[in-house]
Amino acid sequence: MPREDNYILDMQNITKIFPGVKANDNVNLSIKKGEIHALVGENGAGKTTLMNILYGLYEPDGGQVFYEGNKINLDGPQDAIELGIGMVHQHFMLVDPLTVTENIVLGNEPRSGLMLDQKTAKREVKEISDKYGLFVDPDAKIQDISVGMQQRVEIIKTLYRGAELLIFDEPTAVLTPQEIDELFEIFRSLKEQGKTIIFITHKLKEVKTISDRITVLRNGKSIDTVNTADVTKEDVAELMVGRQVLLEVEKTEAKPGAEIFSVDNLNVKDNRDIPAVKNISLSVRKGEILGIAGVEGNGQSELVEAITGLRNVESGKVNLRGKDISKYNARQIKREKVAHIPEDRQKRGLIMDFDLKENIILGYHDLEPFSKNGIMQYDNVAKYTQDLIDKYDVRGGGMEAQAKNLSGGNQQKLIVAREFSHDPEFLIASQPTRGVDVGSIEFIHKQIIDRRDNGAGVLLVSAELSEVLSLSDRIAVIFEGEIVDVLKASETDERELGKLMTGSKSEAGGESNE
Amino acid sequence: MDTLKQIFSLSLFLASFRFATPLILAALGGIFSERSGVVNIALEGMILIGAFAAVYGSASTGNPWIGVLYSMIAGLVFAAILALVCVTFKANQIVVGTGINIFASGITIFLLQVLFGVKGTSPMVGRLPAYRFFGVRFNPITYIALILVPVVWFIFFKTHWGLRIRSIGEHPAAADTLGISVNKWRFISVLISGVLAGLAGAHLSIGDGSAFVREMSAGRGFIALAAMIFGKWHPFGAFGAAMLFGFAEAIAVRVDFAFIPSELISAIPYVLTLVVLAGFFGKSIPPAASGEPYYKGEK
Amino acid sequence: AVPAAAQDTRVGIVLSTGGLGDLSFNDAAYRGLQRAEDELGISFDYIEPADPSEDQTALRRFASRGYDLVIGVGFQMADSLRTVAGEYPDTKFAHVDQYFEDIPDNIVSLNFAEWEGSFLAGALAALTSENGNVGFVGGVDFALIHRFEGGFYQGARYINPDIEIQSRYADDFGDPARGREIALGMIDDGADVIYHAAGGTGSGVFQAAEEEDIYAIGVDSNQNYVAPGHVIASMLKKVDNAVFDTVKSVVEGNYQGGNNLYFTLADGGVDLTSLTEVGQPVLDAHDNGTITDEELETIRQMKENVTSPYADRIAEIKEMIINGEIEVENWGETGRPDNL
Amino acid sequence: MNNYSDKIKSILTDLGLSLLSIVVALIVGTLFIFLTDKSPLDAYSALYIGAFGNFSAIANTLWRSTPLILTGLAVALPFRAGLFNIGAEGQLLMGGFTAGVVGFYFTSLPAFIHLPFAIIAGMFVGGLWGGLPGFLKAKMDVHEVIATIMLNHIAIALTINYGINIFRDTGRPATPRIMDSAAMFNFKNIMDHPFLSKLPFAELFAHPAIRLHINFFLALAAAVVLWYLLFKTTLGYEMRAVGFNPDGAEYGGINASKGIITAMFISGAVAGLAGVGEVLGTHFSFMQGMDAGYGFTGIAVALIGQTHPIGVILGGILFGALAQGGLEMQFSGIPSEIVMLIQALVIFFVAALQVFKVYLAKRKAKGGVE
Ligand SMILES: Nc1ncnc2c1ncn2[C@@H]1O[C@H](COP(=O)(O)OP(=O)(O)OP(=O)(O)O)[C@@H](O)[C@H]1O
Ligand SMILES: Nc1ncnc2c1ncn2[C@@H]1O[C@H](COP(=O)(O)OP(=O)(O)OP(=O)(O)O)[C@@H](O)[C@H]1O
Ligand SMILES: [Mg+2]
Ligand SMILES: [Mg+2]
Repeated sequence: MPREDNYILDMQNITKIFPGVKANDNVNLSIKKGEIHALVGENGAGKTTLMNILYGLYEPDGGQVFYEGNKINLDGPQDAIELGIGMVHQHFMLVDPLTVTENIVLGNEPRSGLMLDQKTAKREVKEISDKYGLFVDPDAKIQDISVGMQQRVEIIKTLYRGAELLIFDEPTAVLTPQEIDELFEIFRSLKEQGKTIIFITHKLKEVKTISDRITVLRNGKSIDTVNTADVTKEDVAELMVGRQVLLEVEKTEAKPGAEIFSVDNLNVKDNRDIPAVKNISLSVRKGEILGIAGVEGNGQSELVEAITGLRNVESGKVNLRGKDISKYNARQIKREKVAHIPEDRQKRGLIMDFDLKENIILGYHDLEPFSKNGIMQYDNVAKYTQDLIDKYDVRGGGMEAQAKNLSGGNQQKLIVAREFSHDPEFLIASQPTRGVDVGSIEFIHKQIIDRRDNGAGVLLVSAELSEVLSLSDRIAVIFEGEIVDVLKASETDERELGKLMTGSKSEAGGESNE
Repeated sequence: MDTLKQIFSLSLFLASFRFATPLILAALGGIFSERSGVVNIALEGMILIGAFAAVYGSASTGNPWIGVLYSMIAGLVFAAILALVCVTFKANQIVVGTGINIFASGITIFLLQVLFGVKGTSPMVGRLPAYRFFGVRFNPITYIALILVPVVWFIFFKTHWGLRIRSIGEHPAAADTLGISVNKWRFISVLISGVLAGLAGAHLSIGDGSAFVREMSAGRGFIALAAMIFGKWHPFGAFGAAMLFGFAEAIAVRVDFAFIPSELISAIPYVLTLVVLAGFFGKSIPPAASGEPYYKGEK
Repeated sequence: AVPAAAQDTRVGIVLSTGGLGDLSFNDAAYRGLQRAEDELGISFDYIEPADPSEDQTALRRFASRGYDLVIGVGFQMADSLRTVAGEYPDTKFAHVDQYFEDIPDNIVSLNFAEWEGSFLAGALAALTSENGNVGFVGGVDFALIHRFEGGFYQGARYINPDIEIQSRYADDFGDPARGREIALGMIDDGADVIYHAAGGTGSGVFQAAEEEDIYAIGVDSNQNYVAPGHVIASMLKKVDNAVFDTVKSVVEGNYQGGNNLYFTLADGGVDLTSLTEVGQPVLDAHDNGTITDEELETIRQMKENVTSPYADRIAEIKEMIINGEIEVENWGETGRPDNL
Repeated sequence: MNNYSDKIKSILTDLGLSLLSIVVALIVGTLFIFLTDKSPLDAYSALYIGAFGNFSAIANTLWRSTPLILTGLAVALPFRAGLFNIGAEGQLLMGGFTAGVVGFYFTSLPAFIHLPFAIIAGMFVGGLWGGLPGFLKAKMDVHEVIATIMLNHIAIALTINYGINIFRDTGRPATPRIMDSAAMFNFKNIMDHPFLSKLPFAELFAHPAIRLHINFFLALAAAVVLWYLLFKTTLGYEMRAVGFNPDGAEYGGINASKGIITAMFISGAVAGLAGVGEVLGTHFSFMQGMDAGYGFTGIAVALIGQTHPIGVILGGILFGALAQGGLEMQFSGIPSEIVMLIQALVIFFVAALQVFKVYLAKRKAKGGVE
């Protein structure tokens, strides 16, 4: 039986079992009409699974779903769409080579005769985009637009199908601070129009900012549902993890030593051969964290790839302990005790089809004790892996499990475990906590600070301003491929950084620049 | 001098259309299949069974057009096997494709014996009429192939069917979340590819020829696959590549090269292809989900 | 002949990879055995190996089961046949189409002077050509086919020293589309009579001849009914007779092992189909419905108008070859001249 | 931690499913046999007797499986590195041709030099023929499927059409017979061998019908070496990493180009060894038709063997048995094409029954949680 009348959705005792895990275990979730409801929990707690069930992608193994008072049985997403449920997935469901318009109308295409009616399609896209303030370029291909715009495309997709209940699975994980603000504006405007929103995130600040109520999942079980106004961030974190969590980074004053790393007048081009890094000069000293703040797409990725040997340096020098390594390849740079947490863990950081033990030696696989005379020493690897997954608490099936079966947070911990366990003297961490739950963020931050305190130099690149601010000792702000300023972390704040990051001309939209 | 004169003759150019016809048709078929995410290395076998069915149809009814119909049905049936095993049951597409190729070789020879009592070459049967263009004869299938190129382009890039097929080949999960049935569209696309490959077979056996000869597809299914990749999975691209292969084959068949041993002339098209690919063309990127069976709701 | 023994005579034949239906030596050898079955009362079994690795096993299988005569067909079989013959010295063997050096006592090798028959084909082509331009389409560019090409070349030159001879290999015995294109190319370049020695590929040559209304010459068996009115003659290679004779020699007890036999124009082992009469295979094709009454009539007309005027001339040349007045070079041995 | 028994269970499931698919294929095959008015029972007992009926049959089944194991490996290895090698056919031809030429051209080398030389030369040229598309892929972005298809055709022209004509000494379309010093040891000659003849049961091999030669053992060795290479060496680790995720491999400091070229070179060499064995051990000359489509059947063998070297051995033996038994079926009057049809059916059903495996795994996993 559905509970009360003002509930648009009531999920009761939902259970879903995957090979080896009970992803949802008698979960209850009820959503009021017109509210913004946050769904939180650790990595792997079962949030996405629950939403996929609601959207008709998974069939639950037990439990009932009531929508607008009626019990529903979904045969597939089509049924959910017809009921007015829309979902913006954690990993965008967009077809890269197709245009924005094509992606939006796919499956519900307006037609004239045999032809797909592009004109009508574009008009309808424009109408929705105007109504909700969702700016998109209808003719651009997905592969050419920023993540922020991709997200807006996803939202328009759901609205185009007449969604009343919108599910957002970690929509902010890949957005810049500006884009997050814009997204929240969109949320508010959707709420004003009477839409209901379920919002999954790991950032408790966002939960506090935007949500009306919160449901917490832990280990596949629903722990509690609370009014946002009644709880603090710390309360929510404790509900999620089951213990107290430090949300603030604890660190002592840095004791910087000699310079370990620097770049001089570095120039790098992007994939389309357009200069992306322009005459950048930077230096990092032992025992300090240099943060790079900037809106994504301003050359950070190219900078990091260039200094880690994954991209050609056009001109300029990259110095490590005074030696020019700009011509080194990735392997040679690794050998110089440089560790690298890449921004895209699935594309770069892991071989998803490899198991944990094979992944945990990636990049060190040809070194003793993992390899002797070209022969892998899997016994040594196994012992090593067991140590590390215990030490770093990597959960998800043990060392024989494939990396792709790990939750995102555990994948990230796996990379951190690998990169931190070879006593790096210089560490490059790119978006180290993206999509990672509070417990793991706490852990990863602590590891980075530990490294610093052990005398390593750290270059931190993050789109998360609060992360840059709380971890870094000094902060370099990057804009359009150039460093606009370098500041002491203790002497600046989000406002100042935000200004610098967007150049003096702080235009709305926050699109990546050509 | 003679060599050059031969290469730049109109009749040689026109002859390349005949060589290219089966390649164009099969490559278009390949595009349908692969754009929807199903690798079709069974084109070779589908051409072969199409060629056989065309001869059987023509022989048993006396009407070569019925033969054409039979060829398309035969291609369709083989494609249905591929679709059933690979799309519905999610078996490895390359394994099954290889199986179909072997099966086609065996079954055509077997049926030659059962139906015609011979093992190598079927009796001569009624063939399609041919129409002259600049004095050179073309059978209707060549004209059909040429018309199909823009038609397929239109389907892929101007209709909602094309949009759906393309999206399924790139990102089936995305299509699925929009309520598009991935498997249904894959099934349809594979069936179309079978029909086109079957038609290519009819061109060989009752269009340009008038009998079935064992293994008469002679690797054309694989060359069509190459044309498809070379043409970057685009109908016009594949057409261009098929014409290049056709032209090179026509050269190999008709032009004398004093400086190349005659035994090696047949290799010219292949060397040419490699040189062109290595020298001038960038990467060919297949549809992202090509070759992957789609499991609903899994990582 | 001892009929009782003939009843017990068992012959095993291992065909070449092309198998039955090649319209060439496999079919012809099979025909020879059928005739032996009918006329001599022997029994026979055959095997079509899928690839050359199976040859030995197949031959050995017959030999070990006590077959009286084991026949191998095709050049690929030669080594295998020699090996197995070595293991079974008491079994009689025969081989079609390969000359054996130091031939063992229990093998006869049946070879054919294709160059002589092809000489006649070349002469006929030159005589009927109005453009002074003829063509040869070969299956694969190797010695056996060079014999055909060489005979044709010499025959055409014999009639008309200035004749243009186009020659091309398809590199495939089973690709009619290619055969047709090669022929069309030759026709574009002026050829009006084309001879083929290309197995299944040849059917494309006939196709082109029919489309462009020129003449073609068939090979191995009587192919004159294939494109009625356009195939003016066929060069016959009578493997059936040779096989039949060999079986007969076994039945009659006068098998002569250790010989490389050549069947020539002189003994009818190779020949050209009649230029005046319609042959039995054509009549058979008519009887079983392969060709219609009209098509048979077309063939008759063609014989009358096109080839019979040259019948005497060809007969004369044939006589000259048989009595040695014309010596035909065997390109299979001397090699194909480089400056063709 | 019952990893080990899990692994064994999964291998047994694989084997069981493969057997099941063979049985299903044979059952469906009876339909075709009925069409020829023969008895399927006779046909299949002939198939069995031909392949496994006695010692010689078994030995010859292994002999027939030799080139198939090797071409299967040549497809399997690059597959693990993300590459689809349709070029085993051409690599086999180039390797075989080279071995054939080396085998007859050098007339006075002692066997212990001549044979290894011919083998290595053949493998090397086969390797080049595989390495070339690897190079084109790594450096010029040429799709390896196109390149290997093209190189197959070029290899046919170079070896069968042209090469044989250069070296042919008789009318036979084959290169001259190799010297005895280049011939691979055939087990039927075992009693002539000073050491092997002392082995127990050696005399079983001394039958003229047995064609097994040492290349079978080289093929087994190749499988073991490749298994070791793929799963136990650093190079194998790197090749697999490139195959699964080239970007990730690059991040891990792995040179993807090197991985691609090495994998393709090795695979070419292995396919070359298939040709070498056919020339030096089976036919004793390079002849037209000796390739017998092994390169293409190798694709099926590789995939049926799950592109795992050990699986490839089993797949190769299965297809070898079908070929060897198929000939026996012909003796009992069944057309040879039936064998092809059964091969194709086996491929279908092995592929289709994989679905079962996925299903079984799921069911088991669910059971495990409750
Ligand atoms: N398709 C699947 N097959 C097998 N296991 C799965 C599948 N999807 C999810 N799981 C497992 O189910 C559990 C819950 O996963 P889910 O994706 O719902 O977590 P989540 O709360 O969304 O985590 P995150 O915050 O990392 O996104 C995890 O242990 C995960 O590994
Ligand atoms: N299909 C198979 N047939 C026979 N043995 C196998 C098979 N698969 C694996 N093995 C055996 O299992 C052992 C473990 O193999 P390994 O873990 O290196 O590869 P794998 O896990 O089977 O490969 P993958 O999972 O990458 O396909 C090997 O020693 C091998 O002998
Ligand atoms: Mg999730
Ligand atoms: Mg493994």
